[in-house]
Amino acid sequence: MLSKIVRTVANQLILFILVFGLYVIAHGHLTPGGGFQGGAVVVSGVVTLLVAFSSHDLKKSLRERVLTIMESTGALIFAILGFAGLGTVFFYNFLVGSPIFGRIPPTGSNPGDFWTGGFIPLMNFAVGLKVIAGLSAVILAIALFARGEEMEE
Amino acid sequence: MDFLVTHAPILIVALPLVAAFVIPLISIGWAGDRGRNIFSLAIFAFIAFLVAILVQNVHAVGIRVYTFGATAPELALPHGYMVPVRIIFEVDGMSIFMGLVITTVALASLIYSLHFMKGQTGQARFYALMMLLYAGMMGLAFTGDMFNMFVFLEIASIAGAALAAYRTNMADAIEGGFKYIVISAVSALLVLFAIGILYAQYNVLSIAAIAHYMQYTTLDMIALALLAIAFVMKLAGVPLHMWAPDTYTVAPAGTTPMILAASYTSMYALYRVTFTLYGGHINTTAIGWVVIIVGVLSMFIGVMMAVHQTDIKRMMAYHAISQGGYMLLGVGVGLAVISDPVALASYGRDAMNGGVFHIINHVFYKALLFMTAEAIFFRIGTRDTNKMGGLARNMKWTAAFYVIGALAISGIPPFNGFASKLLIYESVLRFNPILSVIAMFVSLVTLASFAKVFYSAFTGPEMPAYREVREVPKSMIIGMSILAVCIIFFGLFPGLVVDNIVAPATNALINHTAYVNAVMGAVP
Amino acid sequence: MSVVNYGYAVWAPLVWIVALVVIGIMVLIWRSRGQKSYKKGTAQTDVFLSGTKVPPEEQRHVKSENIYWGFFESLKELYSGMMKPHTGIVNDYLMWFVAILAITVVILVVAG
Amino acid sequence: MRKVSGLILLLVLVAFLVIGMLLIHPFGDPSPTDMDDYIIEYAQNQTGSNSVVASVVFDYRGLDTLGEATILFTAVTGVLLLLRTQKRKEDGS
Amino acid sequence: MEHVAGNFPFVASALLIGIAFYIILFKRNLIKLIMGIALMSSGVNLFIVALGYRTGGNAPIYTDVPEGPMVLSVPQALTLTSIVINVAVLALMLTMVIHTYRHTGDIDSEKSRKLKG
Repeated sequence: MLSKIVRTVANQLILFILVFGLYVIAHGHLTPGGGFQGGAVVVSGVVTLLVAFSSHDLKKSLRERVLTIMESTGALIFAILGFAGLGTVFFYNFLVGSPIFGRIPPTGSNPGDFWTGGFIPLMNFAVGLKVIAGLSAVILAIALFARGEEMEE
Repeated sequence: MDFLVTHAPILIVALPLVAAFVIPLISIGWAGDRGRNIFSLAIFAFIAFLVAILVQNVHAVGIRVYTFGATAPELALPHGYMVPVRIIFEVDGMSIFMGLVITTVALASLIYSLHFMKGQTGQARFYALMMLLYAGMMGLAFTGDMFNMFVFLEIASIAGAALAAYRTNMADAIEGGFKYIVISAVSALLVLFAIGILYAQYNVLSIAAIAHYMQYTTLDMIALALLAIAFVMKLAGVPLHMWAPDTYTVAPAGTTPMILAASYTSMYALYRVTFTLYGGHINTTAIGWVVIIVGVLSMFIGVMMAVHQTDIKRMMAYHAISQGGYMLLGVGVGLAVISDPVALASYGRDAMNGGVFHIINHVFYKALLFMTAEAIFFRIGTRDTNKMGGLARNMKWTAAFYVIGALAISGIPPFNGFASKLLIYESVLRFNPILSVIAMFVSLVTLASFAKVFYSAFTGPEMPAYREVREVPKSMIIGMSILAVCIIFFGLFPGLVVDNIVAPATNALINHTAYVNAVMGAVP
Repeated sequence: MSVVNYGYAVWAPLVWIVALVVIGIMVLIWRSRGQKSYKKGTAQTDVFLSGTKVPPEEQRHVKSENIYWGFFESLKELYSGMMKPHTGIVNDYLMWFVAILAITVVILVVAG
Repeated sequence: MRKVSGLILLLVLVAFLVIGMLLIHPFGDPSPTDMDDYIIEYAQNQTGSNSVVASVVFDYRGLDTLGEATILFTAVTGVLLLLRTQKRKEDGS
Repeated sequence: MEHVAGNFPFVASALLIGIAFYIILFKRNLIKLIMGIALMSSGVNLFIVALGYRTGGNAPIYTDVPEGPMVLSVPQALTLTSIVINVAVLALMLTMVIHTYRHTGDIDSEKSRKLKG
């Protein structure tokens, strides 16, 4: 539990960190970045909260059960997107040419179109969800264990 | 059915992953413990069925190539292009042999764990990690891509370390897990470094493509040293064996056989690198002698250390090292004479048969022995053989399984250990009699040390402290009896096993060009 | 199918088991024709430790660290030398790793 | 003694590694580059993604990324397993 | 051997790995051991990502890319994968070190040792 200034600034800052992380996740198929990077950015926001407030306060809002469900869901979406290509081959990019995310950008340098990339944006979202849940669970668990407490179910 | 045959290689690897992702959900959700156990067993039964299908298919049609994300599974090379771009699974005789070993042991371990884990905390994550460990080993056995091999190696290492440190209330358990993860991380990083060196020269990552373009420059020599020593570290060959007793000793029962199988999967990776990746380039006689020396050192030092131990699981872990030496000895003899067709036909192939056949035998009986040791620990709460005595009065099944395993590991006919050891003795005798004599002496000391533990733990007067000891629960007995039946069957019908399972694996190792041509066949 | 053939050796477990059973039956027959004067429960079956008092059963069990005592005693130098590298320190494990790696690189690059 | 011999062998190893590094293709001029040329040329049309790295990570080498996500899952599961609450829950299987 | 100065990044990564090995071998503190492993992983990542550099190359992303060659994309993907893998390994190691300290009150790899021989 740090001083009031730090807590206030962290409260204001977390919103921008979240927005930036979600932007990085969402535009992983157009710009540098992607699921892992954006997820790491969001988790840095979680770490900011962990520093500003104490892990004792944070463990009521981030429960182990919720984080486990989020992480398993993200991993499952990823794996199922791989399985969905089994009509031809595992990991076949079956969404190219389909209405959702199916457009093909013009070859060469172009401004970029969000609805491209086949299943790559969906995989970015799945991986982002998984990384956010997993890394914050690890950090929170270690911080709580160092204080001699345990995560709440 | 046709769908299953086509996609069996990836389903075998991907279904355990999905199961591992699902298990935490269903165990905090509606299902509870019973539902989760049934789910795990069902998934494993289906995977075993798929492995059986794949064994049939591979032995029928030869090497199976599965390209991820291509428009057809066999389309390893893009249209009109000369290098493989996507990740490739390549399943040949050796891979499917390892898959058979791992699947049997994993099934037995899972059934054994059902009662062993009863009432423990963190069961959901325990089963999820067992699934992940199985998936990592199968992926490592099936993959045909160097970097993918590194990824699966890391999966197996992390899951194995977390499982080895499962008993967090014991300090030595944490220490064993920590040593395992440290040596795994360092060796995996060096494997990655070697992969980078190979990629820098040939700009491909598929094993077949690298082997096709291989020129064996100085950089390739350095990469070979990094890969080989990293895998020798992982398979616990002397003098890089010291982590193995610490880790095997503390791991809980169901997981010790799987960590053992993981180290033999690293042995498979070593064979894959030396035989296939560098096949036809290295000086096979020199490398073969290096492998033979490592094998003999492992046999001798491992067994001499094992006789000295008083901790029962630690003794078995040292025996695991010493039995690994037999495999290295057999395959090393085969590698030393692989360039000489006459010697290869007369005894080299038999030596490699023995070395490969010893893997499956050893995994079976050593898993059985670890399970009996953990059954004793489960009942009397100690691993120290000084405190044991007269346990055979109350734990008859465990004693019987221990006797079967002990006779098998010390090469007493008609158990399976004798079948493979006789192959090794006979063929090595013609290569170099001294090595064969050393092997027989090691197997003698093995018998002595197991007789010592049998005397001090099972026979003797009934200890007053252990009057109330009961036999272990059903599922543990079932898990052990699966392995015992396999041991006796392999011992009674060795010819069947050698001809149908082992010989394809040996052929896959010997003629490495088939593995390369399965992908790079169209390339001049 | 239960037979493994090598260059000149053959291993047939079923034949071996049949031979074992036959030999066992012969041994049993031979044993049954032993002397009949042996009786259980009499002084013939008591433990005799050259006159000294016999301890109760629980203390008659030999601990496992005392088995093969002479073997370890005669090989004391070997074991003291072999225990020396087995320090349970993880740094030493990795030092062995680096040493073997360096030697292998030298062998492969210089000699090979 | 132990330190000295270890240091010498480590220096030998590093020396060989450095010599090997000097034998690699010159920095900034990789060759051959067949696989990467193919990917850079066809990634846009085959996967429809502007970012070639994203198409490599999720399409061409998608299994690596699945394994990578699996490794993260494994590590999180392992950490939460090791830091679990030691209170026994009594619902046996 | 002809382009000594040009290959400086590769040599630097090799030296990083050497320094990491020195830390791993001679520092008995487990936290320092883990730092050494992290340093080695960064050395390997630097090596792999440096393999794919082309002189004057752009990032391999077609969104408003200027004219010119593109750096190789596969090494960047491999580096991304290996970074995440190393994060996972380090998390598990640190957890085990915390447990070791709880049990033995020491993080010296010799004083906190229970298993030997």
